[in-house]
Amino acid sequence: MEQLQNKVAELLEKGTISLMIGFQTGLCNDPVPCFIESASQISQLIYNSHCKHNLAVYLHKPEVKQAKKVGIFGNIATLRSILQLLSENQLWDLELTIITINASQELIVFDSIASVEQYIQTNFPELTDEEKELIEKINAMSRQERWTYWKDLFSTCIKCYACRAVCPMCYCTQCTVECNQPQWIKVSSETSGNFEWHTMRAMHLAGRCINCGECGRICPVGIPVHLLTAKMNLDIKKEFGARSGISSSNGYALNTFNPNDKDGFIK
Amino acid sequence: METKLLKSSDVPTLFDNLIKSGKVIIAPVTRQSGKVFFERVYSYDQVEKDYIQTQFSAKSVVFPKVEELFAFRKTDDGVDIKDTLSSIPETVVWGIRPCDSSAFNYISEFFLRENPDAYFAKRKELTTLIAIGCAKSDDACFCTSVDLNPGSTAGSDILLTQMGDSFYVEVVTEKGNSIVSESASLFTATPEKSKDNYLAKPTTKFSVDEIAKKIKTAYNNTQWKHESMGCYSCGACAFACPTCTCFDIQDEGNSEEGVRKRCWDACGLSLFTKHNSGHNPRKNQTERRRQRLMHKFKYSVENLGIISCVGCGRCIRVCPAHLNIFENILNVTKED
Amino acid sequence: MSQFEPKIVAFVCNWCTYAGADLAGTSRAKYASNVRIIRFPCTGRIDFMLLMKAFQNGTDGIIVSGCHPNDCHYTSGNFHARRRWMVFRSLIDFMGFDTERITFSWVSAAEGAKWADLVNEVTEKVRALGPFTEFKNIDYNSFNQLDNGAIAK
Amino acid sequence: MKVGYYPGCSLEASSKEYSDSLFAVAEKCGISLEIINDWNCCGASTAHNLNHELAVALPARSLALAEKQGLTEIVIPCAACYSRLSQSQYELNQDSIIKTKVENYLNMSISGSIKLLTVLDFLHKYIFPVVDQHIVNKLNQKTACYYGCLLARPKETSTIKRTEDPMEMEEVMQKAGATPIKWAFKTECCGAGFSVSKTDIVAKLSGKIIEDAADRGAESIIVACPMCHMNLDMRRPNIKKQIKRDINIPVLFITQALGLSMGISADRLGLNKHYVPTDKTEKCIIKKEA
Amino acid sequence: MARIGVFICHCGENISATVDVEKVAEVASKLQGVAFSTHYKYMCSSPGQDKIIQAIKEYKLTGIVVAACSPRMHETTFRKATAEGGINPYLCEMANIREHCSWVHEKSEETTQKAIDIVRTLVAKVRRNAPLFPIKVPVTKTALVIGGGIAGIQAALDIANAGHKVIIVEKQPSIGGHMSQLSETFPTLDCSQCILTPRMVEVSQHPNITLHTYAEVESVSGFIGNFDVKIKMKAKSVDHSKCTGCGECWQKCPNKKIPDEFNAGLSNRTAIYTPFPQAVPNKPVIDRANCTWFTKGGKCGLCKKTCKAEAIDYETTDEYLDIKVGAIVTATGFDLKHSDFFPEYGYGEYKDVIDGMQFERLASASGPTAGVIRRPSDGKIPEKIVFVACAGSRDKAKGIEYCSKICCMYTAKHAMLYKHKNHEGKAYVFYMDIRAAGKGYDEFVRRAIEEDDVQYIRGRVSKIYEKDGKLIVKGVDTLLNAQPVDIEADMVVLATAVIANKESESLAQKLHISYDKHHFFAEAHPKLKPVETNTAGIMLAGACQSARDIPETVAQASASASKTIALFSNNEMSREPAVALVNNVNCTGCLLCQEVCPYLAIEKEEIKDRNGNILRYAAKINSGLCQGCGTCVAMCRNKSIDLQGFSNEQMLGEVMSLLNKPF
Repeated sequence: MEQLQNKVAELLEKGTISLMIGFQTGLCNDPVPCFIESASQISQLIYNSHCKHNLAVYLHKPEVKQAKKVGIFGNIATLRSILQLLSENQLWDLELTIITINASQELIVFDSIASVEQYIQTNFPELTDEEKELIEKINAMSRQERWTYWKDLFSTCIKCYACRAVCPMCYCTQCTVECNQPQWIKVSSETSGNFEWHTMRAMHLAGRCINCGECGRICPVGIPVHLLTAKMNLDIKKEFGARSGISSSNGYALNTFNPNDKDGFIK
Repeated sequence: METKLLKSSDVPTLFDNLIKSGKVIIAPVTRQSGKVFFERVYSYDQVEKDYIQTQFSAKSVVFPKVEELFAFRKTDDGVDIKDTLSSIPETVVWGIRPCDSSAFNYISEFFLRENPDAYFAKRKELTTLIAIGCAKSDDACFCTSVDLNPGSTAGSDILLTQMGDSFYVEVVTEKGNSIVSESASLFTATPEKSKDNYLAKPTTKFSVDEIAKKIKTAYNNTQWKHESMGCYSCGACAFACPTCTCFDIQDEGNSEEGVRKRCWDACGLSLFTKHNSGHNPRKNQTERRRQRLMHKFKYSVENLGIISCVGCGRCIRVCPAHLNIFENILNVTKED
Repeated sequence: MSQFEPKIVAFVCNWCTYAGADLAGTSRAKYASNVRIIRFPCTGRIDFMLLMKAFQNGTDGIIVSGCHPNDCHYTSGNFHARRRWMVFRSLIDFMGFDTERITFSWVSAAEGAKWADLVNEVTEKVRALGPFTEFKNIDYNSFNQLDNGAIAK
Repeated sequence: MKVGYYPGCSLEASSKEYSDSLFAVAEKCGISLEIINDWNCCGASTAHNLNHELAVALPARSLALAEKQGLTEIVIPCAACYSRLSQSQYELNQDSIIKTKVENYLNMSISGSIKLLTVLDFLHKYIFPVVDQHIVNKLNQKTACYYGCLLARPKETSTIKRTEDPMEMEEVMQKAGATPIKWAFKTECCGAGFSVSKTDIVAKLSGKIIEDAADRGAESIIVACPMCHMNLDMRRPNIKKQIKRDINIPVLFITQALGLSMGISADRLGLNKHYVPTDKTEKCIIKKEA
Repeated sequence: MARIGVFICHCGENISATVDVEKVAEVASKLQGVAFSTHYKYMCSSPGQDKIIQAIKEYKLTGIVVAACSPRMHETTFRKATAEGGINPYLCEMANIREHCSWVHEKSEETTQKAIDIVRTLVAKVRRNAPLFPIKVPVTKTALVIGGGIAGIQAALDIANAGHKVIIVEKQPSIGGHMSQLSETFPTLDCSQCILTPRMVEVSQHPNITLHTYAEVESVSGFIGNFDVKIKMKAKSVDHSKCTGCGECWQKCPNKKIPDEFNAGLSNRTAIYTPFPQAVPNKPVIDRANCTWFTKGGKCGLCKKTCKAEAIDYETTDEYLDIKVGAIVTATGFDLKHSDFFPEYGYGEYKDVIDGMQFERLASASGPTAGVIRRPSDGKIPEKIVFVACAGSRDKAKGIEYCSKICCMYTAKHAMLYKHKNHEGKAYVFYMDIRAAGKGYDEFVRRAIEEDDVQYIRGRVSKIYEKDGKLIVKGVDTLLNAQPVDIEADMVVLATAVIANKESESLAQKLHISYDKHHFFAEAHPKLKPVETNTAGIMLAGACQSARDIPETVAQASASASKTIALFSNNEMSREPAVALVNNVNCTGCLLCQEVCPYLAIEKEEIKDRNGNILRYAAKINSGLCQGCGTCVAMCRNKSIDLQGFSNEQMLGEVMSLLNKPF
């Protein structure tokens, strides 16, 4: 902990960074995002294994962009997001300093993106067990059961788009749901429209999503939306052997192809 | 105000009577996600008994997330217009918390002053609120900071407070009275008793008068930026909030047939103020977050004479970034 | 009561399948009249959102068809499409759509007969499945309901 | 260190010296060879002309036994046996239908995971790493390394790198201190297919091989296959008739040559079992200068 | 408010026989946005087209739907009519109710209903059509020809003679290519140089042709009509403007042991050299890799001393030249597999096992042996030569499945030349089949066999080895019930496979053209576009596409020349406006679309504020390159790309109206 605080203090001191995005302790001791701009706040900065939020989403905020020289605490989710975003030509307007603490509690300040890629190679996370279980559970259902399962959930969706708001990969200046020429998806929240929204979201994130699970965590009505993209990623890994968020150069399985891709399902 | 006693064991019967009466009954229900929501119920065993606060407020009874204002279709001889008012049913909300009930006073004020909103008026008129006082509270609760408490009757038609194996019943309004009289046999007279020992005691986070004073000058406080940094601008707080009333009118269809809808919106969303030109007067979350808080504690007081926060703590519980409204308020009202 | 006639939308590319359907016509092949063709320059242009909209707005079945691999007029449109279809198909399957209602195929400009057979085959299949009501049933107008949750119960 | 061993008929009879020398060399390098119990004929030279399934099943049995016995690697000195066993295993792994058939015939299951080694593979893998400390002599002569047909073919199962011009034997002989010559016949056929039926053709083909070796100054021919050895060694009289020349270059098994350089006695290596006397070769052995 | 005219065609009986056209027209008239609807026997007839033209004027129509045959049949017809009517042709769409309806269904309610649906769908589309205008692309009327072999020479001369500027880039110090190395040519046996040299001279003197020898293409950008090319001019170390080509220098050069490429390594050249006597330009360059001055750091310098013209300059460096061209003809030719590719034939260690090109040099009057065929090892005149056809070609095991096409003919030629020079000599040819399809080709081969008594043996050679100064060729005669054949030859000529130029892959990548797995360049369509590539404006000539003989090469060169001339016949070319457009206000600049574009039409655009600071990046589509497939449109997550003529509005409109939903 101290080493982290000292390092950040040093970086602020040296002017390497003018803003540090990290974690602090919030209500009922949950780690919550915090934003350090001056030495006086450094004592708030904490780190523990519960710091799972994906901080990369903040890198799109105008307030953060203003700071320009930004330090960010890179848990795995955040690191993968950053790689994926770089591969999609984002973050060019930031001078990032990425800090993490590895499994053996050593503080790492990444000297290059290449070293982040290195780090991810060796720390590549699988889905959590409960995610795997849930996906398995749903796969095991009959088609009708699957339909009812999702229908009941989506019927409660209020289209607040919080799932979009917390997703670092949803950085579009104008989302397709806000596109009204043509109006692809109704603004009002109705189950069929909600189905469309979640299908579209999953399709747009398939192969780009880095499985941080934030969308599922924060859904105010508790829809496990993260399962959709997680499942897609599994399929994409299986079919095309591709993984998201591991490289800053080529990050997307669906804008390329292999002439020998399977097409058993095509008549 | 008339007070009575109701045996816990008689509550199911009361509930059955309500259902038999053909009214739509809305009560707390635990969904598969494990979260508690107000939903239409058809029997008492669907009802969740042990909850501090529902995920979303009951405002949707009078202000649905999507209100169909009218629908039309062109015909060979003119236009058919569907009247949507007439189909609004009589509704009873069971198990609403006092803070939520009092929120009804605010939204009624909002929708009914000057040119009353027909849809809201009709729904309000046909809705009865049976509140249950809070036996428990959590860190997020702060009703006592906004001059309310777990036993307030404001806004409720009936307030029930669990005392051991029976409920202390306060019949607040005529609407409430009619419900009681429909099942009069279940209610017995009650010895005057104080319900206070049975109610939760949420800590007071701030003095509302002090805040009311300080917030007048808080607009330019530099803390706003820091306080809103974490905000994802997802709007969940507004959708969960019992007093947030922002909406957005949507037309669906084309010149041949279509429908006009009123949908929930939130001042925290970037599109809320975005102009067609692309210009956005509230460009950053800093400004939008400030708007929401200033509205709750300053503007609504200026416009309607009421603070539009009832301390239910929902915004704190749903916030993915764990932003905390009373901390925010305290910080932005500190001297710079 | 007369048998159910499914409504089927076909999303086809201009260079292979559309031409294939033309060939079926010039060779006067006779096939079921349930399919309506929408013409795209290339299967690569076919946005999954359009398929979604078709489902939502009451089609009973969908055909998506274009050039065989390596035949794409634009060299690679169909390869990209193929990947997207794979993902889309497995997604809607995961969400409980009946993937039997959507048929993907390669029909070249020379395969008029294949087109006719495909249409008949799909029409029969979808007729057997019956009308696609799942989507229609979930929509309702919001009056006098607290929220969709109430309906879902 | 233990490696499995499939002898095949020749190494138990006509080419006993091949197996003797192999064991001698292995032993010197501290490697013991474990024979496959109840092994059977590989079916070479006839089975695959008569009945395909039989040709696969015969070697398959020995393979299955080896697996049962818990062997993970087996060395197969006879090139013909190696060819049959390796091709059989190859087919079993390729073709599930024939695999199930064969497994039913044998009522044994085959995983097809055993690693098969030619004598060259064996020498390279197990002897090379330790050989230097054991080499005491220099086999001071020009040798022609003769591979024959089966060691280098077919591509699918051969472990040889350059099918048309293999060098693996040469590498061994250099270790032994000899000077391998460049020559044209190292992968030509010796005619073994006709060993029984048309011996004249065999003599003619083998004759050409010996002739070329001789003309290019080879003082000995090194082989790694019992068939080759038999044809090049035993048939000299007939060969003499065919090529009208009397050539008496000895023919040694590679294990014998290597054994000599390791200072193993000629008897132990079975050099006395040859038709063409090997004394010339034995004479040219000199002590390796330290 | 749209005012659409709907025109239902009977197509004689073809449509009206099964579709109730009156009803279709009647229903159509009630559709949203339809201002006029009618039906007629033959819409494509001129009275039919006049109906459209009249209606546009009379009813002030803003869009046209013609319900008739397939748009692939008559779209252009009706768009022309629409234009004549005075509105933009792209406001007209066709509803295909013949091929897709009347012809494939019986007469029935449903058939008519289907026709109605199709019409309604297209009306919905046209309501969303926008006027489009053909895209004009300026054309730079200069052609770049890469490669100065016979293909390049032919293409250059044809284009230049049509009055356009041509720039030739040749890697070697002289043009001429492989053809200049050949002795005689089949099937006429006329001397290769005699027919080539005049063409080379013509090139060097042509006012429209600029020749850059000893130069290579460094990079290519831009698109059809507007390519920007960077050319690398390798340092010649000789100032050709001063050099008189007297040849003193290379006679003096002490470094005489460099294998001579022109003679396929059969002789040596000096470090300062002209590749061959008839070279164009006939002026030397210094091969720095082998020049003592450069290798030994400033030693020697003899050539500089001897040069009276003071043309020698060791200081010159590589120079780069930027040019703008409108079209590119790729004529980079081929390479030959060398004999060292064949272990069974001795890994190239037998001096007297040579390849076809080496034989050409031996047979050539200008060759190292002045045309006398002597074997490389000892200079003896061979009494027996074995020619091996298909050495590598058509051989899966060697990884070359294809036929090298020219070997059968040149092998026959070689055998013949040998026999003509040595009547007593014996020539054997091992072959698989004889492929002599070409004018006078088979006659030529027969002549070799019948008149010049060349022994043709059908079978392959298994091994070649040296014995007592002879090459023993072991083969088999499959026509003599597979008898093994051993031939003691003095020399063996392998007709080794024709392979792609070793730099072809890197060049293809510079040009953004595709190539096959053997690195030969790929044509746009194997039958209908054999000389174009997938990149508009880049043409192929000669053996860079696949093995070719001279007549074919020349024909193809002229073909690509005529394609170029056609392109240059206008100052600007106009292209179909069905291209993709980027809404760079919404574009997030993720540029994931770049990858999917088969035409590399998507570029990165900087969006700047008025002070020139970069605000963000966005995709930008080069309408010159875009072919309108729309793959990027479906790729784009937030719909920032749209395709003119098949826009999101239009397509969604079609779907919704097809399903009768308000939209």
